[in-house]
Amino acid sequence: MIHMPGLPFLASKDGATIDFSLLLIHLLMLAMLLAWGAVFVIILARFRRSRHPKAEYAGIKTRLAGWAEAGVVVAEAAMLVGISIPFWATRVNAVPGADQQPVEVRVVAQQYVWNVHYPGPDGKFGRTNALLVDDKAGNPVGLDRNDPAAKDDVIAVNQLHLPVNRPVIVHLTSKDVIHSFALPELRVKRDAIPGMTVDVPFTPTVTTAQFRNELKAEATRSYSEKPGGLADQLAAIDKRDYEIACAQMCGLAHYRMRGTLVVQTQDEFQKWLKEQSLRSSVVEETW
Amino acid sequence: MTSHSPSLPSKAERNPAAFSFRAALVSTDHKVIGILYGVTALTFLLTGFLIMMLMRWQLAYPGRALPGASALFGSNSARMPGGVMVPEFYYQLGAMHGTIMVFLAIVPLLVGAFGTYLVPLQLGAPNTAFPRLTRLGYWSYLAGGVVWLSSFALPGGAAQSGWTSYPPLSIIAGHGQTFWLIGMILIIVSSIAGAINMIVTIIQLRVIGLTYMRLPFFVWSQLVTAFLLLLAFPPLGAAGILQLMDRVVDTSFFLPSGLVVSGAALTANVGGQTIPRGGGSALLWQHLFWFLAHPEVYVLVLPAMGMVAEILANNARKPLWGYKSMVYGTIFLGVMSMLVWAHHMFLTGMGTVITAFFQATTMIVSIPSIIVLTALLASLWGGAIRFNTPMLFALAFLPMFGIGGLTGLPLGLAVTDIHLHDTYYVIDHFHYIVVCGTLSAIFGGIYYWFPKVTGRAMNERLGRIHFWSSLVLLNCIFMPMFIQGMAGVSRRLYDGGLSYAHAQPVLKLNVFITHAAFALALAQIPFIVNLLWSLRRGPRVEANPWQATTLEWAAASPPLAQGNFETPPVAHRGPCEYSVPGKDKDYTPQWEQ
Amino acid sequence: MTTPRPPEIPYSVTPRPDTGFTNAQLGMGLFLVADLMLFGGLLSSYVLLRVNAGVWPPDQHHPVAALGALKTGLLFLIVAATNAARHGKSSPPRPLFFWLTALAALAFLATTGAEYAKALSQGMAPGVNTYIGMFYALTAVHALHVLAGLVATLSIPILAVPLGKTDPLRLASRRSVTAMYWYFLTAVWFVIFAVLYLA
Amino acid sequence: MAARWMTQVAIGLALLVCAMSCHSGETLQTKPDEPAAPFVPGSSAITGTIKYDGAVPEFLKVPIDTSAVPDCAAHRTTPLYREDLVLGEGQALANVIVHITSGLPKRAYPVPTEPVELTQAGCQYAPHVFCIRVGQPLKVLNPEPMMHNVNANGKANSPFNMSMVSSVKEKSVEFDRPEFVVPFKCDVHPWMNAYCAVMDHPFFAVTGKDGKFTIANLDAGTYDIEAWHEALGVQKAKLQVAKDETKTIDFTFTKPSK
Repeated sequence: MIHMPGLPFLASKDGATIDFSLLLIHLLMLAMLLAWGAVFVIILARFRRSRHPKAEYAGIKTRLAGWAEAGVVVAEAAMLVGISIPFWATRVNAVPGADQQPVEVRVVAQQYVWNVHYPGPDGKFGRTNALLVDDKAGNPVGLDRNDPAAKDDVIAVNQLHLPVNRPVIVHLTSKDVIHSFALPELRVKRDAIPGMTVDVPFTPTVTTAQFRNELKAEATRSYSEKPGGLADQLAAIDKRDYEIACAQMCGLAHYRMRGTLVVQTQDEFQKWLKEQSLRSSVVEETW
Repeated sequence: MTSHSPSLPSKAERNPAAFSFRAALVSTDHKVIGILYGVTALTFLLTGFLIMMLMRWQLAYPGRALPGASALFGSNSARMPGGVMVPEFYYQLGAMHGTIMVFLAIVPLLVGAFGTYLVPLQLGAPNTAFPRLTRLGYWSYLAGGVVWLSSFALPGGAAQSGWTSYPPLSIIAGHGQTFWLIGMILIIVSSIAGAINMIVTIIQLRVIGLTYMRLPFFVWSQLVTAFLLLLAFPPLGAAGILQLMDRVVDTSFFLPSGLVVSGAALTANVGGQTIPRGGGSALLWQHLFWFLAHPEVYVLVLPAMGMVAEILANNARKPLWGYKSMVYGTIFLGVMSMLVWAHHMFLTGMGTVITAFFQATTMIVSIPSIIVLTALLASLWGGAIRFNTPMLFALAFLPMFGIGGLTGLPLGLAVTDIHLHDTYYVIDHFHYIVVCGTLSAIFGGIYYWFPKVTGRAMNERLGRIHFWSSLVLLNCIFMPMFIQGMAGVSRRLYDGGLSYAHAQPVLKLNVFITHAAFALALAQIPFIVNLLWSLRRGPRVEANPWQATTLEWAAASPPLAQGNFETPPVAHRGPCEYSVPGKDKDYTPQWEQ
Repeated sequence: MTTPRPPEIPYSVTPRPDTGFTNAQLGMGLFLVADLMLFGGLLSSYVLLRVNAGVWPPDQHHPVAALGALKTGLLFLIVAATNAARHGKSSPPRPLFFWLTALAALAFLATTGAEYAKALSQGMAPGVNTYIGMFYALTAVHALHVLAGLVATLSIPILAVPLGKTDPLRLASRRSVTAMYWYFLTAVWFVIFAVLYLA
Repeated sequence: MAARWMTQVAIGLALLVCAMSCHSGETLQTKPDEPAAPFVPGSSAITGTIKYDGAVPEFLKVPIDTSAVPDCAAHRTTPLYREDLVLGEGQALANVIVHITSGLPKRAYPVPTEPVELTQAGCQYAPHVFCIRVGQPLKVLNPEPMMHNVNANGKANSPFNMSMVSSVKEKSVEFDRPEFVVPFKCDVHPWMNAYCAVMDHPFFAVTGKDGKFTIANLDAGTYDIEAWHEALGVQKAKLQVAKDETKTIDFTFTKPSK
């Protein structure tokens, strides 16, 4: 399949439809622009005053313009009805059910970090309360540790870990202002709005390790063309992560509200979660 | 005051370039106020441009001192310490660039300057229907602009929550936001006054014989624009009042419960008691704002289409093709533009049905634009095209608006909007329409109607230099932004994406864009020189130098200070009867028997 | 510098035959459309906030419906007085009724002031909850409109009546336009009264 | 004609003036200025030691995970610990502000011109708790090439939130009014916080790791004294000091039960 040029690496299941739609609509746009542009240039050349000194009152008689317009309308309608509306319906309605064993995680945005809240082994999110929020004490989401469900919950800052090839539901909200949770490589973007929680479903398909390997292969491939510094490039790729970008202006450090997403195998993910769980129970002791 | 020979006693009265400043201050004449609008809005345009250049420096060279900035701002300034811009100043510039350009420059140029000046002339009217309302509109607009600019001097600086002023960010922001709201309310007053005046003038003051279907397309575009302003601005006014209350008297219309800002719960002191704020909705503002701001996009483009249509017909020397379809298309566009606002909000968690509705309306609203664009292109077919400066700008409008409009499609479809939302692609789409498109039309309009306003022609050679350099540079600035947007680079990043790994491959484009923007500034010098030089030294012209057909050309150049016309003209035919078969000259003005 | 006499604007006092309006009538009509959008924006905000809120009004504090009814009565009085001021097509309207209108408008504003003072003394500042906030927003915007109407009405007996001796048409036009404005404010008030006081 | 125009302008101006006055109303409250006698240092003093009584919480042993903001890790050589409880030898409690709340005569206490310094080295505010006088400059230092923002959320003093981009090494601010206390926070590094007490007299002290404090130069008199800790709350005492006397008073804080 031809890829839409200029897009970032693709690492999610649903992203393919977005990429395909982008390609399709840009091809349509290009065709329209080229056709229109060709007519435009021809007209300007043919009907310049030096060549065509006497204008015709009646003007164009052909129905071509009407057909062209109709064509555009049909193409737009096809994109709309054929792809966009059904796709959105899948996105919104097809939040994976329990049978698909989705990974559930809360993401609570704040100026200027992404707080990630895992339910822990019991699979239940502990109660949260805005009055218990304490950034410096490591409780940015206001988790109530007195709630039994909260005992094993894990809170991480700016670090989202997810297993590969399992459906994910991010329960997205914000503590203060409107942010936008964007994962460019996974083609995920959704506004984080205070006072609302929205479910963002997606499925990562490429682990961070694979992603880096792909980038390295690409760098090595293009190495012959760009002399020098392959080792540096490869070293830089070793630090390259999937990024969580903030796509909605949220204040003075909006530009650096950057988190990382690590996509791991199921085992690695469980191991990480366990480590974090042990750590959390010690650190979060509020006064 | 310039000295003038006794043989021209009426010069002061006839030549607006010579009018006294004092007279202009109290004038209720639509021409004087139109010129005031034009001069003021061009000044704001320049201000917005300078703001953009400051921002572009920061984007190209994040963290590097701007040469000369220490001298200008002081090395210890809160905004640019040591010449390096701080993020909050960048965000002030960002918010104010947007608002200044939209509300103080482009719309006032299109509606305030061209609309106020030309519409009564094109109707054969002596003035607007409510001359004092015209004046109120201008002074209220100016006051709003002054409030906005003065907010830069506040301790916390100007508004910095983006031109959209989304709460809760805008509610917890500094005093600049309050000034922004007050300025906005003044501008809303100005716009509504202007819109009422425009509609009444068009409906009531058409001269004998000037039926609706004989109105120049420019007048139609102004009429639809005025209705958009009239209907879309008041809801923003309501939103502005509510946000002002949120900021000043601690209501919580836009603040949901449970907000924790900077580690502390957001509270208000009400009657000596500290109570938590909340109970409102952050999205309420977005609905009210975009209910204005999407029609506002059409306000930014319809009058430009109107001007382009006039210039194209005149220089192709033939009637507009499909005039009626253009008129109906424009009206349809106006109605539909009220029903598309939530396509700016696809990512706020909207459901399937609402999303489908707004996607569908968005696709439908593109149809009239396509009709108008097709009609304008078809109008050229069979013409005898003159390539003078106004025509070049008007022609450039077509492909530029075309690109801007086309790139709206992937943003209007929810599926592709997911990736492109809030990236440089959006910025680019908007700027292709408003800068590459509308601003081209405005420049075309200035070159085209300058002889009518001043009685003198502008220099053609300088005009061509201005056109070609601007066209090339505008595309150098905006084409690379599509690449950045496609790569997923968010907008409103103070460091232009430096913090993000996924932005690295397209980061160097920032330098190129910035250089092109600085070059674009240089490319405006021929225009400014041309404008000032022609005002005094341009060759004098007759009443109808372009051999045009609409009624403004029936008046002297410049038109009579009082009442515009010696005797009110009568309209005998449609607005662009060029190259009528059987006539010996290739234009048949509306006012000729 | 002497300013030359400004040109006469057509259809300032006589209706344009094909549209049937004078400029002022059409202008006022358009203004009211814009105003309708303003109140529409405020009222739809009210609806949205109310739908989102669990309990509405959020507590027992409620504006006194009697004062609201009094304000409604005053608006009726204004409309009646404005109507009574009409005095045939060719003779000038009667100033007495303008004074009466102005007096009623003044009483309306005073009632609003008393309402606010009472609410504030009970600790009902705008920030208490969104319902109280909406109460202030809607009534204040409406009261500002009444204030503008008061100024416009007073300008007729103070500034325009002497003028009317020579130009009854112009004066009649002023009266009719002011009347349109008062009708509108009264109609909007019904809605505000219903949603705030009776809800 | 001109009169109508003037009316329009006047209304516009009135609106502007309203806007301006709304704005300045918060910042320009006039202080009652009675002429105060000049300050002559007295010879009495209050001194003491502050202790913490209770179990040492686990979190004091676990460093903060700074990996959320990678640029910090590069500038830290030592691990970073939470600072809401800092203990010295023998459970001595640091970061307690002890200050006189009433009983002081009205005097024109001279304001030191040398600035109080607050550094952000290693993504940590130092000092974590400090006092400053009204009108005394606060010099905020940014020794490493990093971006911080200093978000001081005062109530009596107008709040400010200023960025310190990496090229800006220091910034100076002053406070206009006494306030106890102004919280400082860096929004970029969520754990970075500090407390600043803005005082209108010089009779205050902040304990170090030894838990000791001394308030000197007092006249004889009866004073209300208060010890404040950010997490453990406030303790108060009233005491009488004679001329040339140095009175000792100790405070012991316990973990609040809740």
